[in-house]
Amino acid sequence: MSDNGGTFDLLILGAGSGGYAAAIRASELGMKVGLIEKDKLGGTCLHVGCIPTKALLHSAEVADAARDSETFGVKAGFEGIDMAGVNAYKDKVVSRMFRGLTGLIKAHGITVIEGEGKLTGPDEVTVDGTAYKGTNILLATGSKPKTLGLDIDGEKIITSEHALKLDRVPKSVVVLGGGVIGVEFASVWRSYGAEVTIVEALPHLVPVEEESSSKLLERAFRKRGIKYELGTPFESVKTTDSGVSVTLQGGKSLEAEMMLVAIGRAPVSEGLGYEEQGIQLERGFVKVDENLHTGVGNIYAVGDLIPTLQLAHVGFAEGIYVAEQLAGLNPPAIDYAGVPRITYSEPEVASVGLTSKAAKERGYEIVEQDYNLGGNGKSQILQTQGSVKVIAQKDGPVLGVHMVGSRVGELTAEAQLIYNWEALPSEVAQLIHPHPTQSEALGEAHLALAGKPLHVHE
Amino acid sequence: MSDNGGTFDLLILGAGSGGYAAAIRASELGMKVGLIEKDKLGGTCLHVGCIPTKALLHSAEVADAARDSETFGVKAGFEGIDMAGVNAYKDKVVSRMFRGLTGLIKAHGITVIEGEGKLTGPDEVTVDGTAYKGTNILLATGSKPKTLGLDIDGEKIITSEHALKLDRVPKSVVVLGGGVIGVEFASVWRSYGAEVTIVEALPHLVPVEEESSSKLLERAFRKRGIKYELGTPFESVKTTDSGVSVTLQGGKSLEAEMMLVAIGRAPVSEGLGYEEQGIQLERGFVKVDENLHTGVGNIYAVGDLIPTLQLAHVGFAEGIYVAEQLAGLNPPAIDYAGVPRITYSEPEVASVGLTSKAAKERGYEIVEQDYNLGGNGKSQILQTQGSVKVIAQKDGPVLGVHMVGSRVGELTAEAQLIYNWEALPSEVAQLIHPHPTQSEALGEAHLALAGKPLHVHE
Amino acid sequence: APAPSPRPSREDITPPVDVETLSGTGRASGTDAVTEAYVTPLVRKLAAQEGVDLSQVQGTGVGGRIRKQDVQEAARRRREAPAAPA
Ligand SMILES: Cc1cc2nc3c(=O)[nH]c(=O)nc-3n(C[C@H](O)[C@H](O)[C@H](O)COP(=O)(O)OP(=O)(O)OC[C@H]3O[C@@H](n4cnc5c(N)ncnc54)[C@H](O)[C@@H]3O)c2cc1C
Ligand SMILES: Cc1cc2nc3c(=O)[nH]c(=O)nc-3n(C[C@H](O)[C@H](O)[C@H](O)COP(=O)(O)OP(=O)(O)OC[C@H]3O[C@@H](n4cnc5c(N)ncnc54)[C@H](O)[C@@H]3O)c2cc1C
Repeated sequence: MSDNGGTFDLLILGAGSGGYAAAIRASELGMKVGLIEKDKLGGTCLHVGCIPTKALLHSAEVADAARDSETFGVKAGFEGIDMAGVNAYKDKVVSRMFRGLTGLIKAHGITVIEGEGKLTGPDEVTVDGTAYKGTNILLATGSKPKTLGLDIDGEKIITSEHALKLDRVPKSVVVLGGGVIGVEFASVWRSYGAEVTIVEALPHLVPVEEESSSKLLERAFRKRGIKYELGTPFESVKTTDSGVSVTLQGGKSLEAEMMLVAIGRAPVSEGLGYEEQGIQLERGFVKVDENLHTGVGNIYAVGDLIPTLQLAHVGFAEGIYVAEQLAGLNPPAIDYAGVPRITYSEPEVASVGLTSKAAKERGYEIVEQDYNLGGNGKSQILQTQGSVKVIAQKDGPVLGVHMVGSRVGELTAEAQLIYNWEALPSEVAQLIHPHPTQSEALGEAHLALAGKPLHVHE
Repeated sequence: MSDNGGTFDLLILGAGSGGYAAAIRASELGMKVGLIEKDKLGGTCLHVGCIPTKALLHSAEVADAARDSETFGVKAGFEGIDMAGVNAYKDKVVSRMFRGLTGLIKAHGITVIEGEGKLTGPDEVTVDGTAYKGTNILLATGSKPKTLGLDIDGEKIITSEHALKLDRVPKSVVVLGGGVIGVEFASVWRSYGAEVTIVEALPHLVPVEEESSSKLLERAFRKRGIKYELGTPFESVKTTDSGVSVTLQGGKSLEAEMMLVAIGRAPVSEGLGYEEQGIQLERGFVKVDENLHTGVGNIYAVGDLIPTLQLAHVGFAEGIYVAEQLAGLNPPAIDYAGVPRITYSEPEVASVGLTSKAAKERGYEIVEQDYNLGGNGKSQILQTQGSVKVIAQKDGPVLGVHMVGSRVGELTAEAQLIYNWEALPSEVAQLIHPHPTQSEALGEAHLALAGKPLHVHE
Repeated sequence: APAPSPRPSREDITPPVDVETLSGTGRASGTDAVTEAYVTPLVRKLAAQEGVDLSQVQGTGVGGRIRKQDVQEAARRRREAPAAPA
């Protein structure tokens, strides 16, 4: 018999973005919350995801600024990267955020249960022999890198987790996968001085984005000297004395010091008792209904574990949704198309809403305005290229916003309101954006769609 | 008798932000437009205002990045500023934007009349002896630096126009005036390595901003080694062999290589025939009614010439308003409180809507949430400090947003929608912001105001 | 678990005031009548939900702008108005 760990209103397995957001919101709503975590509060995003990668990307931005300083009249020689310094900076940011989160969880009176949990009943999770009961249970065990059965040695063939701990800048890297994670690391390493080749089986980098965005990113990467092999699937890799030799379908081979495997992330759902309790999995993902309910007892699931967008803020939103749902607040369903997506490479790629392809598939008659950042003063000052494309329903609201350029990620905040509040181009056009900002490009696109272009070249 | 230059539906005097925006919109609406300019299309903002100053500020950002590169693990020595390089970069950006604007004006079929114009009748402007008739006339002659009768020699006692043309970084500068322009130049010069002291008669820097924003800027400037004398009016300045000696009321004196006079901008309304045609001036500003009509004939006025916010995007909005008004479109009045204001110093100060003081004066019962950027991951990555303060009516919409921190200016785009669309905190809180971005700080403040804080430390 | 209230879909919302013509070319074609009364998307949605005809609402915001309160007030008055005689 296992020990009795007590009963919680909400018992959460996994303290990543999804799990801890649910814990915080549930505790605010008066629930007694147990939060089980085998590693560190904060999960992937805080420790080996969003935060450390964005720290590397900022170091990369600083390196680029130093390298290009002459363009701006600044005398500063770029002399190289000090990986120990980069890692110290990155770790400092992570531990600061980690301390903050730990304090927050404590301040909310959430019971943190350390250890590896397993679902042992429809209302029970067992951790190290102690059984905890939950009136409601939330599964939030997240995801881990997919490896395609490759022999990840952590030295020459690595995943993002190893990439975040490198003590040197590789001379050359093959990045397997042209999605968000692959593209971000390619961007970092290139700024650090490495030779980088991305291998992507689909015909474009960041293939889920608007095609014009992918093309703009490809053009920018080409200028930066980042190579890519598109539409050519990977076949095999073998380690050599000096690194790796990668073979693509068709026979082409690439040599490099290491290969990063960034072909997606798989849910962590095996061996945790999920299926034993009757929970259905699909390709490893926990299946849920629109209320994020698994169909078993009072068991819910959120985050990377379920087949929705694998983003930290989706985890937050889903965690909050479940907590509010349990409290009877009847929260509105999450509109996943309205979630902002950002690839933090140089240049950034960002979007909200539908691509033109998806909009057409849904039967909309659409109008588009693609505003080139060449006409945007602030973007010229930053010397960045790209565009802001706005897609609207003919005589109707904005359906999608797609952007490429340095720092455009922050512009998704406005785009998120426009899309989710179903604004008409004319309603946005009425508000003249502050000058000179990059947000003006968004303003100009809406002005043009509203039939009153200001700084728009035909 | 003067020559006859023809008749226009709309004849515009001055081709700055206000004038050229009106010209573009009016031509779109089918009017025949004449645009009179004695200098260059684009006016103050493009040639000696917004654009060149923001180029300097970006050079300054690059210099700071190089100087602090070690913090981020980047080896790059900062060796100084090459003012010739800075100016080449700045001029390149300006001339690119200028070419673009010139092309735009041409593409719209607007007649550009080069020369100095004078209002010679209620429907007439004379330029170099040629009289042009306008069914409607728009005055948009803008503004120039106020000098308090000081002897501006362009060497030791200078205005922003001279500051933009310096061929060297001064060793030390006294900046007279702690408003937007003074603070921006102080920030640039400090980044370039100068000793800077700001003299401001009011008790705070950027005194029209929320007091907490002023205080955060002051703290940041103190850390950066920018000195300031607040609440101490300037008394006199005399030039010395080595520069200037500035005396403050109370007797304190400051020595520096030069003094920048940045105490505000006065309208350009003298000697242009305005008063002769019956147009009323007040402290030099052209008085207009809520339709921006001067009360004389069909004469309107926009931009820095009238006593509204002296901002380029206000000029754009007013120019568009007049054009639409003339076309009978009955455009909605401009809500000036809803215009974004950005000071592009390091750190930036940005706001939209009412200050807490103004909100209380208007009789609102308010609630506030001040979100410290210490809790914001992306701001930690940028290593910037500051906050995002949101003010809402109790149980009502957001009334004001006030921000301090690197790069927060771009966040006003979202804040502008929130304020102008009278969103409730709960309506914003429903949309989880992308992670990790600075916009999350805005999201967190709204979550907290909506009673559902996520990453908020009490 | 209680079923969440359905989120109104885009299809459910027919913009009641926007008769603007989008050309997609960046050029105005026809009247930009939306400028007759600036309505924010949040007000427009509320009016659609409450079944309020915005052309009948007197705005109290800046420049006569229609605010949420005005729509709520119009909805309240409509509810309280005596039923029209049959
Ligand atoms: C390199 C990289 C960069 C990324 N960048 C971004 C970005 O910039 N923006 C963004 O939005 N998203 C980003 N993501 C995605 C983001 O990290 C995830 O979407 C997010 O972390 C998912 O949260 P989660 O709570 O579902 O899972 P996780 O964060 O993976 O958390 C799951 C937690 O459960 C714990 N756990 C698992 N099994 C057990 C068990 N049996 N017992 C106890 N505890 C257990 C784990 O230790 C972990 O802490 C990135 C991901 C990666 C890998
Ligand atoms: C240093 C500085 C930085 C600034 N930064 C910003 C910023 O970042 N963001 C922002 O929004 N605003 C900024 N501003 C303010 C902005 O530049 C002004 O608000 C804007 O230029 C006003 O536009 P305007 O059309 O009213 O006047 P102006 O731009 O001044 O244009 C007036 C035009 O009229 C012409 N003119 C005058 N008299 C005659 C005549 N008799 N005949 C023919 N032509 C004539 C002038 O040559 C000029 O081209 C800044 C200003 C300065 C000085």
